[in-house]
Amino acid sequence: MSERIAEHPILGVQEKGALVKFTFDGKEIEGYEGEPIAAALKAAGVMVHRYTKKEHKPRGIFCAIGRCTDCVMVVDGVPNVRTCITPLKAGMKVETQYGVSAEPFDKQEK
Amino acid sequence: MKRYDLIIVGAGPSGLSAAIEAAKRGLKVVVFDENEKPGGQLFKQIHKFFGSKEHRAKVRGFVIGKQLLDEADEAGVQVVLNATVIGLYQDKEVVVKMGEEITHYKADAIIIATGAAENMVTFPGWTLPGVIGAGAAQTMMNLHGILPGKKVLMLGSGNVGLVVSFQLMQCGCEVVALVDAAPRVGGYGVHAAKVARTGVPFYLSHTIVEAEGETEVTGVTIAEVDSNFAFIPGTEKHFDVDTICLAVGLSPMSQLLKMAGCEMEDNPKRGGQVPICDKYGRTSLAGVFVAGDVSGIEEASSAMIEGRMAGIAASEYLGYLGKEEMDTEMAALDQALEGLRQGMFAPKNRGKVIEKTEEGIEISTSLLKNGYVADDEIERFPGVTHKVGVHPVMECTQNIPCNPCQDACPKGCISIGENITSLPIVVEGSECINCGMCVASCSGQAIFLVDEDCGDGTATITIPYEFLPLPQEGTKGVALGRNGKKVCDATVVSVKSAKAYDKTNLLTMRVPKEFAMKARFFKA
Amino acid sequence: MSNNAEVVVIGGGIIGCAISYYLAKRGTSVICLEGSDHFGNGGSSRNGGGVRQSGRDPRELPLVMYGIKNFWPTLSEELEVDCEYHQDGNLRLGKTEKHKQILTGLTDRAVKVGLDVKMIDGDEVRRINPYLSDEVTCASWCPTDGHANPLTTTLGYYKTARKLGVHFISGEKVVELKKVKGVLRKVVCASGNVYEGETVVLAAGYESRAIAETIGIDIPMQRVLLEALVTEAEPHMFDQMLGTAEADFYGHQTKHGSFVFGGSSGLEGFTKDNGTPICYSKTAPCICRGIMKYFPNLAGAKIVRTWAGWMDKCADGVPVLGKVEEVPGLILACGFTGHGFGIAPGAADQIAELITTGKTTVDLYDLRYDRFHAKI
Amino acid sequence: MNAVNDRSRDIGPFIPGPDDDMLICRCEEITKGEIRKAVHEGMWTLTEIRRYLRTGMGLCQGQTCAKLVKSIVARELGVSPAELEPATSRVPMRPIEMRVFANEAKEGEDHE
Repeated sequence: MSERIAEHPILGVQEKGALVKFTFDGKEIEGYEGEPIAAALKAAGVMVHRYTKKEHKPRGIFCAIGRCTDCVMVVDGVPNVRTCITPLKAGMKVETQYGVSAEPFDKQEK
Repeated sequence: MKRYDLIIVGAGPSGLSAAIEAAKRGLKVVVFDENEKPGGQLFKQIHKFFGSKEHRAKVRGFVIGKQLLDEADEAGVQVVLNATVIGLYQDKEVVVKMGEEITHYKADAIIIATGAAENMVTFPGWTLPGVIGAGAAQTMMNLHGILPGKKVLMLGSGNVGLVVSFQLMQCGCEVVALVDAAPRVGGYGVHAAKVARTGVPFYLSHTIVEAEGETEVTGVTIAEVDSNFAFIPGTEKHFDVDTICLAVGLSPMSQLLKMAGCEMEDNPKRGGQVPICDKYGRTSLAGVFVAGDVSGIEEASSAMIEGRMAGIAASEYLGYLGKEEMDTEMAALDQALEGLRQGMFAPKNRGKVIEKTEEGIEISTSLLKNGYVADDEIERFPGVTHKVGVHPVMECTQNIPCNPCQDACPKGCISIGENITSLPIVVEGSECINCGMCVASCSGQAIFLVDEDCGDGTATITIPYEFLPLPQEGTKGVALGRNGKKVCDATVVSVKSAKAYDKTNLLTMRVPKEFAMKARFFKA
Repeated sequence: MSNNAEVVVIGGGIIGCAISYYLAKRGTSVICLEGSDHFGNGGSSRNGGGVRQSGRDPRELPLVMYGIKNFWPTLSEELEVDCEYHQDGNLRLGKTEKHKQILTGLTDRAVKVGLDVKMIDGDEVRRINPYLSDEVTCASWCPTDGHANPLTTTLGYYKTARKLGVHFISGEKVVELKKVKGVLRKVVCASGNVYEGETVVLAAGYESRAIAETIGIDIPMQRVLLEALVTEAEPHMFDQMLGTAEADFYGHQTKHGSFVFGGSSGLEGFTKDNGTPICYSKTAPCICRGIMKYFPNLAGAKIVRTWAGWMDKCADGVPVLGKVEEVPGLILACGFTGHGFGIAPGAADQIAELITTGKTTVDLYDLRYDRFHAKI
Repeated sequence: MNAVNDRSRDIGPFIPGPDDDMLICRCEEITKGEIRKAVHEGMWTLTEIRRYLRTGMGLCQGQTCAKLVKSIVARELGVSPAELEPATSRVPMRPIEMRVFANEAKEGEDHE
C-alpha cells in the first residue's frame, strides 16, 4: 500500500505541486513542491526526524501543525526547522538532527 | 501604525464568522491566521455536521469552511494567511510575522479566536515516532493526502477519536482498536456505531500500557483499568501497529490573552485556562473579545455562533450598531446557541451519567461499552419500526441537537418535532419512496432503508457507504452486524451516488430475510 | 508556625533568599516573606546572568570580587543545584572612539581597586570570540568574570535555605513596618499577618521603597523596565559573558545552548505597563538588530521567548546596603540597579555577617543609606 | 492570586514512584520524577518548577506539557490542578528568527 492517498472517497484526488527531488541525509528522494517537508518524508517512509539532545531518543511527527516542535530537522544547514509546516522546495537538503546539529553524536564535540 | 477597526486572530469557524458579521456592519476588519489555508479545523473535518439548517447541518466541515470564506470575501473581510500573531501587547496592538518581516498593527477592537490545542497523555514510549495526535492524523490525511499509518490504534472515544478513526478507515488505514480509559464511550453514539459496525473493536476501561519499538512504533500493549485507573494484571492485550493516535481532549489556546494581562480562570468545564468573559465574548480588557474554543471547548457549530456574537458585540462597541439592534440580533443567536447546547452531550451535562433519553427510554449500555447498540436493545428506540415494503430504520438512540432527517424526506415520513434533540420517529401512515435522501442526510450515518421481506426469502438493506473502492452491483461479500462481526453472506444489489447525496453513496445489499434487522455493513 | 524569628527578611529574590541562607547557615532563625506568588520572581529571574567585576562602580567592586573569590566557584556544590557558573571572562565591547574612552575609563578605575582587567583591540577580541563582527574595534577584557544561571541559582538559595529551616512564605505582601519602643520590630502584611524579628532586612527590589516609606525612610530609586530575549538551543559557540560600552546589549550562551541577551530600545523609563512587567512591542526587535550587528551569524537563530523585568535603579547606580542609623533594627539590601545577580552571594554573606557579628569583612561604608546628598 | 502560601507546610516525604522516569516535557526531556522531586524541594508553583527544571522552556514553550506538569504538581501538593496558576505566556507565540524579528515592516503598508 502506498503512503499517499491516491483517491479519497470524500475529498477526491488532491491537487499537488510539481514532483521535485530533494535529499534526506544525502539520499535523493521525491516529494511534491509546496507540501510540508514532513509529508514528503512520511510518504517516503521516513519516521525518525531527530534524536534528542539529552537522551538521544528518536522523535518524529507528533502534532503536524507546528506547535510541538518535535519534527524539527536540519534543513539547508539550519537546525530546528519545523518540517511539518515548512513547504518543500526542489533541491532542499534535509538532514536528521542530532541534538541541535546534523552531526551524529559520536562526531560532535564534548 | 496601521490601524483597523477590528483585528481578528484566527481564521477558523469562529474567527471567520465574527469577521463576516463585523464587516457587514461596516467595520474595517482584518483576520490573521498562521496557517497556509484558512478555515481552521474545518478543512480537516470531512464529515457532515450535526445541528439544524441554521447551524449548517448536514454540510461537510470543509464545505462550511469554503462557504465562510466566500461570505467573508463578499463582506469585504481581509484574510491574511501565513500571518502568525506573535504577541498581543498593550493598547490593542498585535505584532504579526509575515514572511521575512514583522508588522505592528493596532485596532480599536480585537477578537481572539485562536481555537484549541490537543491534550496529551503519557505512557512508556509516548515519544516514539508513530505516536501522533489525532489532529496530526487529520492534517496528514485530509490536508496533505498522506496516510498517517497503516495499522492504527486510537486512544480516546470522544467525538474526535471516533470521527478520526472513521476518517482513517476512509483513507485506507486499518484501525485495530479504539481504546479509552473511561468506562463509557465519550462521543456521540452514532459516531461510535459507524466505526464499530465496520469491525473496529472498542476497549473501554482500557488504556495503553506501553508503546513498543526501538526507533518507531512497532506495537502497543493495552490493559484494562479499574475504577481508580490502575491496570488490572493479566488483562494485557497486544496489537501490532505502526501508529498510535491520541485523541484525549482539547485545551483552549489562550496564551495571547494571558500575555496581554486578561483575567483568566481555570475552568475544567470549558477545557482549561480560559479568559473570563461574558456570553458575547467580552473579556476583562476593554475592546478585547473572544470566540470559539479559546473561550471553552465546544463543537465548531457553536464556535460559529459565538463568533457571530463577538462580531456583533464588537460592532456595537465601536458604534457601528445600536444597542437595541444588537439585543435583537443577539436574542436570535442566543436561541440558536441554546439549541446546540441541548441534549445529553451539552456542556452542562459534562461528567454526568445519563441513563435515560428525554423520552424515558433506557440508553443502550452496549453502545456506551462496545460502541454499538446490541440487537436486543435496538427495538426499543422509536426510529426502529417494522412495515411492509421499504421503510427507514433510524438507529438514532441518544438526544443530540440534530434534525436534517426530518427535512430530508420529501414524503414527510420522519419527524423530530419542536425539540431538536428528540429522537426521530416514523410518521404513521406516511409512505416511503426509497429515495435515500434520509440515509444520505443523516450526519450520524444512522439511517437505513430496509425491506424486511422481498417475498423471495430475502431482505434488502440500504446503508450509507463512504469508502473506496466502491463495490459494484453484483459483488458478493459478507454483511456485518452492528458489532462489526459477520452475520451472513450478502450481495450488492445497487450502489447509488448522486450529487444530492453529497459523497455519501447508498449501497443496497441483499441478505436472507432473517438478517434484515441485523446486517448493517457490507464487506466485499 | 511561629510568626517570630531573629530576622525577618522581606523579599524572596536572590538577595532575600541568599541572606536567609547565609543567616541560617550561621544558626540564625529567619522568616522570609515574598509578596508575589513565586520565589525569585523579580529581577532575580529576569537578568542576563552576568557574574562580572569589570564595568562596575569602584564602590561596589570589592563586594563582587569578594563573592567571586569566596562563593561563586563552589556555589553549585554548596546549593546542590547546577548554577551553571562559568568563569571564562567578560568582554565589554566597543565600536567607536567614544566607546573606547568609556571602556578605558572603567578599566583604569577597576585596575586601581586591584581587578585584573585590560583593554584589548578588535583582533584580540576576535581571537577570544571569533564570532564577533568586524564592527567591534576594542573591548575591556576581564578573565575572572563570567556568568551563571539566575533561575537555578536563586531557587537553589531558596531550596537550600528552606532545607536549613528558613520559614518561607509567598503571597505575603508587606504593607507596613512598625517600631516597638524605638526599635523596628513588626512587619505587617496585607493579609493581616504580623511578623516580628529583632532585625528586619528589606530586600524587596523597587518595592522596598514603598515599604521603607512606612517607617520614614526614602530610598532614592526608580523602577525601570528591562527586557531580554532567549533563543532556541544552538550548537556551542562561546563561554564568555558579553556586554557593551553603552550597556545597550549584554548576554551569554547558556549551558542549555540558548542565548540570553538583554538590551534596550532607548525608551526605557517612559514605557508604561498594565501592572505586570509586560514587554514593549518595539524593544525585542531593537535588541535583535543590536545583536546582529555584533553577531551576524546569529541572524537565523530563533527567538523562543522574550521577557521584561523591573530593575530598582538607584540614584547613583549602586545598591543601598547595611544598617540605617535612624531606624535601629532595619537593614537595607536594595537598589542594585540591574546588576544585583553577580554581586548577590558576596552582598548577602556580608549582610548575614553584619547581623550576626555586628561587623563586615568588606567595607560597606560607600553603600550606606546616608550617602545621598544634593550635588551642590 | 497572591494567596499566602506557607512553604513550610508538610506535604509529606518524596516517595519514589514506578513511573518516575516517564518523560513529561518532550522538548527539555524532563521526567515525572524530576518534577515530583522539585515539588518536595520547595518548588510549589508552576512558574518555579519551570524556572528550576526548564519544563515548558524549550522550543515549544510548554504547548505540549503544561497541562501534564500541572496535574503532577497538583497531585504532589494535594491540591486541585485548577488552583495552580499556569506559568506566564511570552512573546513570541511561535519561534521566530532573529533576522525576522528584527525586520520591522514600514508602517502603514497594506496587504491587499
